[in-house]
Amino acid sequence: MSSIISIAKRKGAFQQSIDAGFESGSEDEDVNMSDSIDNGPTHTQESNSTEGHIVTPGELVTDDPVWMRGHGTYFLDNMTYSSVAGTVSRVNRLLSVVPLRSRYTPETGDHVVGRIAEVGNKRWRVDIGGKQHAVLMLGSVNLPGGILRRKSESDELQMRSFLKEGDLLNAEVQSLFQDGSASLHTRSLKYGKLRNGQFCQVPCSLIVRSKNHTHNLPGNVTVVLGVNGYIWLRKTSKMDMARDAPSGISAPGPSNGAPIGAKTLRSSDSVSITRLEEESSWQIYSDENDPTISVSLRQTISRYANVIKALAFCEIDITHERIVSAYEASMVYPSVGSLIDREVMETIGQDVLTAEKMRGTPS
Amino acid sequence: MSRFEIYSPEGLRVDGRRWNELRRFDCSINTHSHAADGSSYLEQGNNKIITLVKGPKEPSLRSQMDPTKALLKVSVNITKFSKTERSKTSHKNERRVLEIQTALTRTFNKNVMLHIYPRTLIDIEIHVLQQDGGLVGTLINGITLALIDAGIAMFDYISGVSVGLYDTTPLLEVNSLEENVMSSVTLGVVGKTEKLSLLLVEDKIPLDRLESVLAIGIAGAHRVRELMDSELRKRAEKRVANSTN
Amino acid sequence: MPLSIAEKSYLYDSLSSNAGTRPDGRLPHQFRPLEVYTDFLPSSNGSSRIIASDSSECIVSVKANVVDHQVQQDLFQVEVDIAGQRDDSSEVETLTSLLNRVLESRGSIDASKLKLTRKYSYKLFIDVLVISSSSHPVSLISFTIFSALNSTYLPKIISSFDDLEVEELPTFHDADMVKLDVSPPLVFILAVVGENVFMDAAANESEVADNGLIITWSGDKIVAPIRTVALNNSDVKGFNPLVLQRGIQMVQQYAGDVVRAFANL
Amino acid sequence: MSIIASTGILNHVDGSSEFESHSTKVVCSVTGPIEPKARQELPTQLALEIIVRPAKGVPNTREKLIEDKLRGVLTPLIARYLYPRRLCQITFQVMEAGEPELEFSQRELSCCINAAVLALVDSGIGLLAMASSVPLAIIKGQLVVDPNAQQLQESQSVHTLALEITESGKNVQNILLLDSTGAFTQNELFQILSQGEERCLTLVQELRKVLGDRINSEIIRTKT
Amino acid sequence: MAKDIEFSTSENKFILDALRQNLRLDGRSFDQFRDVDIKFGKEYGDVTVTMGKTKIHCRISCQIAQPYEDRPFEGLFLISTETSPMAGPQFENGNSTGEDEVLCVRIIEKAVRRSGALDVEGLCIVAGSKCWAIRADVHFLDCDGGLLDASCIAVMTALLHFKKPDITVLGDRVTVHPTDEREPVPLGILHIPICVTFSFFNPQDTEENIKGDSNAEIAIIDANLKEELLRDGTLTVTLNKNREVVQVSKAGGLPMDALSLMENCYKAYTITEKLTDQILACVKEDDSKRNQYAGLLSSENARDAT
Repeated sequence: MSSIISIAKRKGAFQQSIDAGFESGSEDEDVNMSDSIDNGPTHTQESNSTEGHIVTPGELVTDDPVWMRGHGTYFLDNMTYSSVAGTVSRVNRLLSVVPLRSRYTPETGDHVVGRIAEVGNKRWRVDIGGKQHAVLMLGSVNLPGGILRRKSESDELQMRSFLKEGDLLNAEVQSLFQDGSASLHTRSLKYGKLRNGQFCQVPCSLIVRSKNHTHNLPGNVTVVLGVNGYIWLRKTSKMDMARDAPSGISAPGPSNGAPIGAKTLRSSDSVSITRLEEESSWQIYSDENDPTISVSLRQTISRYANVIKALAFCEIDITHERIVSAYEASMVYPSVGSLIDREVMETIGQDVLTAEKMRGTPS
Repeated sequence: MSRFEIYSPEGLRVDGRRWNELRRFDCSINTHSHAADGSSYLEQGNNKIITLVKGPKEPSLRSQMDPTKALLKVSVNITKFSKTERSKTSHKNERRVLEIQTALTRTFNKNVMLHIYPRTLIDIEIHVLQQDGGLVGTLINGITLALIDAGIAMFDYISGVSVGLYDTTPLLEVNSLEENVMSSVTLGVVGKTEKLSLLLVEDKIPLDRLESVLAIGIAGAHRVRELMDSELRKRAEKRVANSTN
Repeated sequence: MPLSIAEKSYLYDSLSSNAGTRPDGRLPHQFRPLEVYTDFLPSSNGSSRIIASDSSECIVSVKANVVDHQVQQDLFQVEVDIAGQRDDSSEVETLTSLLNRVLESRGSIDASKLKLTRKYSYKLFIDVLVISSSSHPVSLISFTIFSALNSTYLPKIISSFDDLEVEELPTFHDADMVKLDVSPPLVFILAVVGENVFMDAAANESEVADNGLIITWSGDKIVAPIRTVALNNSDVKGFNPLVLQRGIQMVQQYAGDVVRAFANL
Repeated sequence: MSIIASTGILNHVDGSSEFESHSTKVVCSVTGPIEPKARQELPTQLALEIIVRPAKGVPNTREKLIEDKLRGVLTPLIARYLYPRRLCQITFQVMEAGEPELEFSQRELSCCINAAVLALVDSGIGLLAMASSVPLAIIKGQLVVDPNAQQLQESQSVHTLALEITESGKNVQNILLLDSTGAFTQNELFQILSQGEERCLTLVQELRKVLGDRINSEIIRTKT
Repeated sequence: MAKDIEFSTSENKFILDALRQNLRLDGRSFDQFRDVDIKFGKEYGDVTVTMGKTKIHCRISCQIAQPYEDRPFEGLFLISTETSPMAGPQFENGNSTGEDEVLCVRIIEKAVRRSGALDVEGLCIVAGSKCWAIRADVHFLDCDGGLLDASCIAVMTALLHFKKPDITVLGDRVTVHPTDEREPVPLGILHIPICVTFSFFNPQDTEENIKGDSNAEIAIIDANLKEELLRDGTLTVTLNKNREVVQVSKAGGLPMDALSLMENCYKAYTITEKLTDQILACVKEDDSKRNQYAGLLSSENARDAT
């Protein structure tokens, strides 16, 4: 096998790897009308409203009028129908159908990674991979000079010196507008412009909402797992260290989820000075990277990026533990570049799932 | 066409099908997961099409933004090599293609729940790699699959099928050989109902035969819906199984 | 894809360092994996579809016509269609002219293989459809053309070769097909970052590249066209002439592997 | 040498007219003042969009030339300063050319001018003056006012004259258009001007009558 | 359409409410086609069709041209429908790439040209080198809905009315006889397609339309402009008197029950019969008017000869 390029020949219809080996019974046959009456999939209507059941558009989900109809459904009289292909979800009295795949739908409190798409009047428009751009108001960011500083007209004129088109940031969804689009804020030190690393992207359905989306990983790397599937990998900073210091890596304590404040300040004096410095200076909007990122750290970051892509390739939900597990599994391949091979990605995915089964800790 | 017998006395058509037989129907979804939000690849007989759905997304032009609903845009790219004889000219601005685009847009405008995606654009892009009759029906199926794959809410399936009329015999799903020698009708049927979202007759048909043609067309479209549905369920079950790992 | 300044400088520093660390850890000459489908268009003489791991995708159809080669000199005609772009956009036109140049009859490709009789030849219409691409597509297109031509079968001629005195057009066997045996050139595109060159630059690498090199390989040697090409429109810079040499060396060293990888399918 | 003309014949435009003379028949519509497209907008005046559509075939350079001449006639006629940053669309549909289209456009041009005056008045857009136009030809040294298709073909020179007329159609203010082709003498030109003027003055009276009849038939009814 | 005409919400609501009560703004019943008025110009093939406030002018012209290489025995036939702001401010000059314009052009094309209403083989003069090129220019003068139906009537009437100059062929030489020398000859019309457009309205929710079984959708014939702007879907049925469906176009829009669509087709047939008779009668009447005159001339000639 050539080490510089791998070319795989595929046969038949253009299906994804995941379908390989899935032979449909009637392939290469014309479809006869006469067997349509009996062979069609039959679904009893009562069972459709059960949790996790798969429904497709136009299908009757339930004829029980007690349900409130949520996303992915529509109704006529007592009948509730599905409008997407997905699984039935029931939360209290709310019946909805969760599509198998769709664009990111923001929810209040989501930790997202976004890219500035447009600088507008007193607001930035941020691409968060959703149906619409999110809005970041000038008033929803910390400005150089501290929390107590009032924003002035000059701030409106120099918005590009804080954040400009293309800039990446992490933020929290503060609220939702009527039409479902999000308003963001970065009024906490854990949010803001992203530096010292590289970006990668996975389908948002693979990111599980959890208390904490910023994790320090072995090898001095920190990952920001945006709920929207945008991921930032960077060199672990002093701030990152401080955040995890009081409670450790694997057991998230109460301070992790809460906005940064007094609790974090407790950790050490040096950090609080850093914090004050950062908050009051232009530093938080700097475009300069840490000049001390070593080649080996860069390679570690690349390795993490590749294992995250491998997890996504195998359609495995991405969590902090799984990233670490996949990273460890990848160590048998000394060359980071070999991790882009399909077979290798599949092996890593398999290894992660096996390791989990052995530990008995499913996510 | 003397070499071919369009419909033999034994009831066989040029490609060996009976009058009420559909062509081979092979579809898959999520074929272009990185390039689009929803995608499908469909082979209906020798029609081969790729459909990409991008969106709902932020429109690039202000004029594409409607504060009350999403804007649906369909562009059909019929490649120059899609027929046996290569076409010398591009099909891009042909009136026939514009008409097909309009018909498809209007078909799905009424079926997609556009009002729940205000201020967005749903961009549907179809590439016809090969065509062999009944193209518009195939395009409808490709779009239906890709829209569902994109997780875009719609009221029901729309399934497309064509029916030819040979003398007095309706022939389900004509190929291009049949299409060239007889009149044909294209239907776009909503779900399991008998409601037609799209109905196109482009050549002469006796008025009193139309009803029987529609009847077989609706039955055929329902069968197509089942085929699409079973493929979707197959995919869905795999995905659900994976995520509970 | 616009990148932030911090992202760009991180990528640039990684790529331009002595180690030449790529964001996905590849070696400088390493390609991303490709998937190839061939012969999926029964109504074309040859077809191929290549999908790169970043989901860049290209489809090529080859259709043959019989022409009088006195009248039509060029026996290969490439037409490029990029999804979402007008046929007269500059990118499409540049690519079309470049690819036609690569396959020029008096160039490196052996057009005599298409000769049927003294009067007539096959003319191949190569239609390129780029469904999606996140970085410069020329290499992907060239690979797809390469594999499409290598999977092309043409009807076997049964009339005689010497037909100068004959009025009729050549006649062909009904079923027998002959595999086309040309070795089409491959076009490589390399990204230049600082003193380093990289094969098969991904989108984010292209975004910070100082420049790009298009280098053509035919049979066992570098051939024309060789040219520079801007891979982005924000950070294009000049480069050290030594880098060109390095790029040519890289293609010389590894192009054979690519050809073999295709041959081994 | 009569004309047939009427106004207000169309329902979805602000002003319209039909003008027929010999075998030449033109329909004119006026829409405005309306919101212009950005590229048409003039900051201080009303912008004019003039469209001429031929009876047969698609518009080409011939129609563009007629449009240009019409613009020259109509621009000074309209009180454009009244409608800054607005647009007025004046559309002409030639129903019957009444002349060999390949060689001549005089009859159509002058009918268009007369139709435009009627339609503009009908639309209520402010005008500075009335205008009327007549085609003329010189056949074997003989001046013919309002020549028909046959006469045009026999002519040595053809002319279109359009005049701006004020004071209830009694006073000739300015020449708006003189468009002459062919071989003719200075003397003939003076003759053309004097006879053309005569005809234009009577024509303007006829136009006034058409408008007057319309007003009488409509206004009186609403008054009572 | 370039600029969308918009009506106030209350006006829209009023029209829809009225429709729910079986009423139309202009007092017509749902199945009532507007009265069609056909007028001829001085020349052959010059027709103005008026339907309510909709007015269409069609002009047929002909010239000698070269046939297409792949169809040496057929003449050329082109229908041109370009819009201008004359018909209403929603139309842009010469722009026929709007959705409605494209559909209109395509349906006329299918109804008249593709269906072989004009005998194009009869236009052949010298196979492969000379043939008649017939051109129908449709001019939209005033648009109050139903452009398509009116255009089809105008084109067909004009084709029936038109006469092309007589010719003599001697080898490769073709002599065209001016109309005043020799009686011109009419075109070969093989059938008369008539378009009838239905407009659909949904009086209920979309959910009822898709999942309900009330089939309460409203279908009206020959909508005027306001109705057209409010409609949820449209169906154009083209038929001829031989009970042939020439073309049907329901290009998306409100889903409709197949049986009610069939019903619409039958309704369209009665209108087709009526309009065909009217067109033929009008053409005949005009023809006899002209012939009377011609007859007078020829009798004079006859007297001269004696």
